[in-house]
Amino acid sequence: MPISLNRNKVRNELVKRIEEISAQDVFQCYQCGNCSSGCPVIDYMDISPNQVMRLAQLGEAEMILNSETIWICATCLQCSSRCPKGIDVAKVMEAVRSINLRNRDGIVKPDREDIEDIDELPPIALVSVFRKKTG
Amino acid sequence: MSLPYFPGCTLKVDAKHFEDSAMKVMEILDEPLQEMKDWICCGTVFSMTSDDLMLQLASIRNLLRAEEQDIKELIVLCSMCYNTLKRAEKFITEDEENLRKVNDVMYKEDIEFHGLVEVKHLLSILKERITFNKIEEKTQKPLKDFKLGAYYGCLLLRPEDMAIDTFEDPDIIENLLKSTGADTIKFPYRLECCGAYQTVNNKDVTISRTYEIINSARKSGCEALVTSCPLCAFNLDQRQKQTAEAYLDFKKMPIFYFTELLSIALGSGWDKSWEKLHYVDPEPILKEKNLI
Amino acid sequence: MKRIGVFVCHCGVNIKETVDVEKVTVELKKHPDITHIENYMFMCSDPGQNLLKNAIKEKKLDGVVVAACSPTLHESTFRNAVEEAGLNQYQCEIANIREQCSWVHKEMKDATHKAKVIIQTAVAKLKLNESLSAISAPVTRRALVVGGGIAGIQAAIDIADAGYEVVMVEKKPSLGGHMIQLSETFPTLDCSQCILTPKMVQVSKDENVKLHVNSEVEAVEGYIGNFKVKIKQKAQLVNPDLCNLCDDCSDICPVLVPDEHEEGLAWRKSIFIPFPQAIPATFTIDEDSCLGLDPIACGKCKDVCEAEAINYDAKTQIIEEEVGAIIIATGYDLYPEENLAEYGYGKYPDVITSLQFERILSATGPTNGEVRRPSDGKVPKEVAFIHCCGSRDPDRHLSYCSKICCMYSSKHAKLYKHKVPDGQPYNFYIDIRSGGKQYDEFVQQAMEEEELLMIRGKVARIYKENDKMIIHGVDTLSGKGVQLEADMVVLAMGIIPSAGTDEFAQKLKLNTGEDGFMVEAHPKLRPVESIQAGYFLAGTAQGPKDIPETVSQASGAASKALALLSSDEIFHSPIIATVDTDLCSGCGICVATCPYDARELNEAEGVVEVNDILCEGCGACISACPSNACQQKNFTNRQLSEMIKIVAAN
Amino acid sequence: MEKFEPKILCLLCKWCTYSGADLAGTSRMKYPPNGIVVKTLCSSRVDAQHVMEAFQQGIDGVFIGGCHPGDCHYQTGNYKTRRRVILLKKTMEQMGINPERLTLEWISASEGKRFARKIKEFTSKIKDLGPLPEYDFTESTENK
Ligand SMILES: Cc1cc2nc3c(=O)[nH]c(=O)nc-3n(C[C@H](O)[C@H](O)[C@H](O)COP(=O)(O)OP(=O)(O)OC[C@H]3O[C@@H](n4cnc5c(N)ncnc54)[C@H](O)[C@@H]3O)c2cc1C
Ligand SMILES: Cc1cc2nc3c(=O)[nH]c(=O)nc-3n(C[C@H](O)[C@H](O)[C@H](O)COP(=O)(O)OP(=O)(O)OC[C@H]3O[C@@H](n4cnc5c(N)ncnc54)[C@H](O)[C@@H]3O)c2cc1C
Ligand code: SF4
Ligand code: SF4
Ligand code: SF4
Ligand code: SF4
Ligand code: SF4
Ligand code: SF4
Ligand code: SF4
Ligand code: SF4
Repeated sequence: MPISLNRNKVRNELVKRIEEISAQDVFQCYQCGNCSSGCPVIDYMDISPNQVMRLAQLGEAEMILNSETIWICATCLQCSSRCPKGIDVAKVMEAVRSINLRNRDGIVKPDREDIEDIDELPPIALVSVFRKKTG
Repeated sequence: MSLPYFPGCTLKVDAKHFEDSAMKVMEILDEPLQEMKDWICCGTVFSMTSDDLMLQLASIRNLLRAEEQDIKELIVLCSMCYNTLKRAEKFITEDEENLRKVNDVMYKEDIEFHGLVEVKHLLSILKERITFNKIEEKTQKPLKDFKLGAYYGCLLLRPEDMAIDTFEDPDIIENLLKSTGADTIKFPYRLECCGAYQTVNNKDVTISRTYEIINSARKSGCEALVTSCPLCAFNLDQRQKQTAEAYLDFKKMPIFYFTELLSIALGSGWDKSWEKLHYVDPEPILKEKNLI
Repeated sequence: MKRIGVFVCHCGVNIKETVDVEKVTVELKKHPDITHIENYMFMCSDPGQNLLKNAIKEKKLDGVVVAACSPTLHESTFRNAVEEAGLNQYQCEIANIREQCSWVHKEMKDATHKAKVIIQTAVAKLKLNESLSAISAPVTRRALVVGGGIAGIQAAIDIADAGYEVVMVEKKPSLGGHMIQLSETFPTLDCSQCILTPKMVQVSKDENVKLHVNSEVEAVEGYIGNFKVKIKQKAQLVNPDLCNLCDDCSDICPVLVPDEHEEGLAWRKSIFIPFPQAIPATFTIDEDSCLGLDPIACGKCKDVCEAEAINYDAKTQIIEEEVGAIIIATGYDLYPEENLAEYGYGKYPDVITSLQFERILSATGPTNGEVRRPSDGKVPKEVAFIHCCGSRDPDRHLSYCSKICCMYSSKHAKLYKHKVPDGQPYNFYIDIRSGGKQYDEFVQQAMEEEELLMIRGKVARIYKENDKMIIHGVDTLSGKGVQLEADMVVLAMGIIPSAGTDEFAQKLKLNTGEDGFMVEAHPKLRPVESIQAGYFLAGTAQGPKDIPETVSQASGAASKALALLSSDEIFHSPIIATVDTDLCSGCGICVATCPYDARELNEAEGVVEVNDILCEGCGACISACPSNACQQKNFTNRQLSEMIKIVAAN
Repeated sequence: MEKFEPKILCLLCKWCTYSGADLAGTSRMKYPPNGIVVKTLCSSRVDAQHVMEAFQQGIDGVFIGGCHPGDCHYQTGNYKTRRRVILLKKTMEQMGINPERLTLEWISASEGKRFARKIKEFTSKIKDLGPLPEYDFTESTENK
């Protein structure tokens, strides 16, 4: 299906919300790809970090909200430190996650059974994953 | 005089050897560490949202406690704690407005916060205050012929404005290790993320990172890796078990905290109890190098 | 009392629609300072101008205000008309009632009132206007060209061909600039040396060109048409007239240093010739690396030189020249590779810069034109070319696009394939900038016929594993990370103004932009002139460009300079500063405010004098003068006060 | 009472702000008609004396327009203006004239929109401040 564009969609409320929470201007991105090429976990993402930026420019915030990518991002800040436009891409990822989380759509539930080795995991891993991924 | 330090939760549980060895080392260097009082979880990850102050409060509250204890310089061992607390420090010192907001939010607690605490990583203290020359002088058991790779990961270096060294090509850990007589190798993946908290519910991601990072180190000639973060240590060490299961050609490699090796070099030795906190047994290589 | 006429223009309906021109005419008729007033549909038309001319004659007017469009449009039209009617052009003022009145206001009442005020301020100024004529000065009919790259060479040849003398200053030991280092040049792939050396020879043979190499401009005094230039030339330790290029000296010289011409891929001696076709054709001693310049420290070269060309006692010289025009062609350098730590330049010998690759491709280069990588001399079977290295990165490096690197990187891929037919080139790019005649065809041909694979995305990290360079990148088009093992990596470094441009510009008081390049007088309409009168810009000194563009601009700069040199005199606006010597206390405050050094304290008289030619008429000195001694012609304090009074009164 | 229509003097540099004002015109942007433009070749020509004169004569606001820092046609004129305006504002304060009645704006030849906006803003600010209070200038102008 094509992405349909119209003037109400570009810079729509949800995109504005992402910009507000992240304090970043997604329209500064010129799609150089530097964020993606440095991303250590891009292989596990469904859309690449530069595509996250692009979809935001196209007003497709929903596609980002529903992506795997935002949950795969490890907040390593490689993208943010390399972006030639000074965009803090990791903040954009965080903003999208937090919109989901504020809607209570966490990807990890603290009581979920699939954290199989919960006993082995150090507190640092658990606390951080809960902060990033639980709603 | 003793240096106030913030341990963080993991150093009290899974990374006891990190704290232990750091205490020993600083004792020998005549600048003993003194755990600060009333610390709470650092927050582990600095919230990167710009609209909700509450998410920042855990780390800020630690700074506030420190200020109340008259601490000017707060020393941190764990990279993740360093990152979170340092960013909290920057958050309040860079913009007066932020400091004001923090005080507003915490008005009920009847306190006045000035944002005067400086957060420092132990590595910076070793470099700037102790100096590597002194470490070289004090080295009793040089880590001779030990080929080590320093693994920085992300949180000591990014964002750039709080990096403990030049962020694209740091060498603070290498220089520290060199001062104890070790050989260091700058291996390509030394600044690459280990996958961090993905280890909890995206284990595959971390396993593949571990595979890549350790392979890269091995190909470059490293015999062991050195880190300063318990989460990196977990991913690189404990996860080697699953890595070996997933990749048949994978060869294990011991992982150390920089303080463990310093402890050996400076003469306070290797504590047998540290061994079981490692997954890949570090003792064979230490024996091979005549260090224990 | 001046007899002043006012002409109010309708501009069709443009003015009339919002300004009641009739009312303005009627009401201002009573104005004591206005002798005559009328309005007309199009003042700038021929009938409109005739109206004005006739009124001047018939009503014996000695001043005219045209209330019409902005003076930028028709001031000169009306001033010419006034001159034709026998008045001095400075007795004509324009009241801008279109751009700054009728077009920006809605209410007719307001606009009409404002138009009246504007006209009255113009009248108030005109009342006190002096008749002036342009200031003239003689012209020294010679030009100075700074920089001996293709830009300087072309400009010098054009000027010399027109029959004027050229003084050329090049800081290196030979002409040629960067172009002489290049292999083959896009878009036609002709050999760079083959097309450049004839021009270099032409410069050296032309009697009209005086060439100073190893030289830099030390100071410039004077003004357009009349510059005095001091040139500092390094000691000529080898006499170019005696050196017969036998090469005995460099054979014996014990010092090895990286060869600049080969971009460090080869070594040269301390006594050397930069490259075989160097102009002037002579060996030179590089004093920085030479062991001593005296027989005790070394002296080997002097011993072997049978031509006795070497003289250790030669001294630095200051050469003085007088010229009328100056062409700046100081060129570019590459952005420092070390700034891109993530690409490992300097750490890995097989990560090289684009200029190094030019040398590797060049038949006269360190590998005699065979593509071999620096580390082990192997022929690389896979080469990655990384675009935008340092460019287009406002956060950490250069904000601008360096403009030439897309083209030369495509060229590199192409030439590489010509030399290594079974090799695979990969170009990592963000966007392809190939605007120009036959440029995009050139790039597309590289993709279609030379099997070049273009990968859209920036590279994050490069490191070495075994003997391969591992490249971590992304293909943004497929959204996938890409990883590549190459034998060699070529960094398409961005370009920056040549080293020392900053200090050079400061010395000459030339403007440079944020990016450090020389600033042109107008980006579209005066692209080869500097804002500073008498200075012209050529080539990459003004901004990134390739050879065709450099040559066009150099010829443009030369023809602008020629226009200046071919006149006996230059003229200059008479709206300049004056000093009332009776009032001037000699305090000297104004001297420091003048950006053009146009004011000088006459110590003997204790007053300040203005150099009419240097004064650009900014007026900064006037407002600085505490004694009211300083005035600006036709912008006197009194005139401004009168105008302010009008504004206040209405 | 009649609505207060302030008198505003606009001292504009020929190379930038004056051309910017022209551009606002060619683009047909609308702004209030209170400002009357007096053109100078450079904003550095603007004399403290003229500004004070303007207030003395009853002008309610003075708007100075120059090139952006670094863009001055005469290299550094606008820096001089900036310094002068800072001093002027201090003097005005001492004399009891609200320093907000004087403004210095950087507006380039391509910023017609900015010119229109700045003029609108300044005009409404002067409207808010109301007419310039009667003030005895004799004392301060004596020593001129
Ligand atoms: C890798 C690479 C490949 C290229 N390939 C092509 C191509 O294929 N086709 C093409 O059209 N263009 C190509 N170019 C662009 C081309 O090199 C330039 O357009 C051209 O060389 C610019 O000439 P210039 O005279 O302006 O500058 P330069 O060649 O830099 O010359 C400037 C001269 O001024 C001298 N100088 C500097 N400062 C002073 C001073 N203060 N006093 C005295 N002298 C001074 C310098 O020593 C130098 O000799 C390439 C560029 C690069 C980097
Ligand atoms: C939509 C558009 C927008 C543009 N915007 C910009 C911009 O923002 N900035 C910019 O820098 N450039 C812009 N340009 C480019 C700019 O228009 C051209 O660079 C410029 O006008 C070229 O001028 P010219 O004199 O070469 O050609 P032209 O403007 O085409 O002039 C050629 C003249 O020659 C006459 N002529 C033709 N044949 C003969 C003949 N045989 N005998 C006698 N007379 C003849 C024609 O009638 C014409 O008057 C734009 C171009 C377009 C199409
Ligand atoms: S690095 Fe920055 S500019 Fe480049 S694609 Fe990513 S977000 Fe966009
Ligand atoms: S912060 Fe997230 S998106 Fe950015 S490089 Fe790291 S993992 Fe990738
Ligand atoms: S003089 Fe100016 S205002 Fe009058 S008709 Fe001509 S263009 Fe229009
Ligand atoms: S030995 Fe003398 S003549 Fe021969 S190249 Fe050297 S300087 Fe020239
Ligand atoms: S004197 Fe200098 S240039 Fe001559 S041979 Fe010795 S080192 Fe070389
Ligand atoms: S010309 Fe091409 S390679 Fe060079 S900076 Fe511009 S886009 Fe990048
Ligand atoms: S008007 Fe300007 S250029 Fe002329 S003397 Fe005064 S300060 Fe110098
Ligand atoms: S500032 Fe005035 S009084 Fe002082 S030297 Fe200049 S012209 Fe003379």
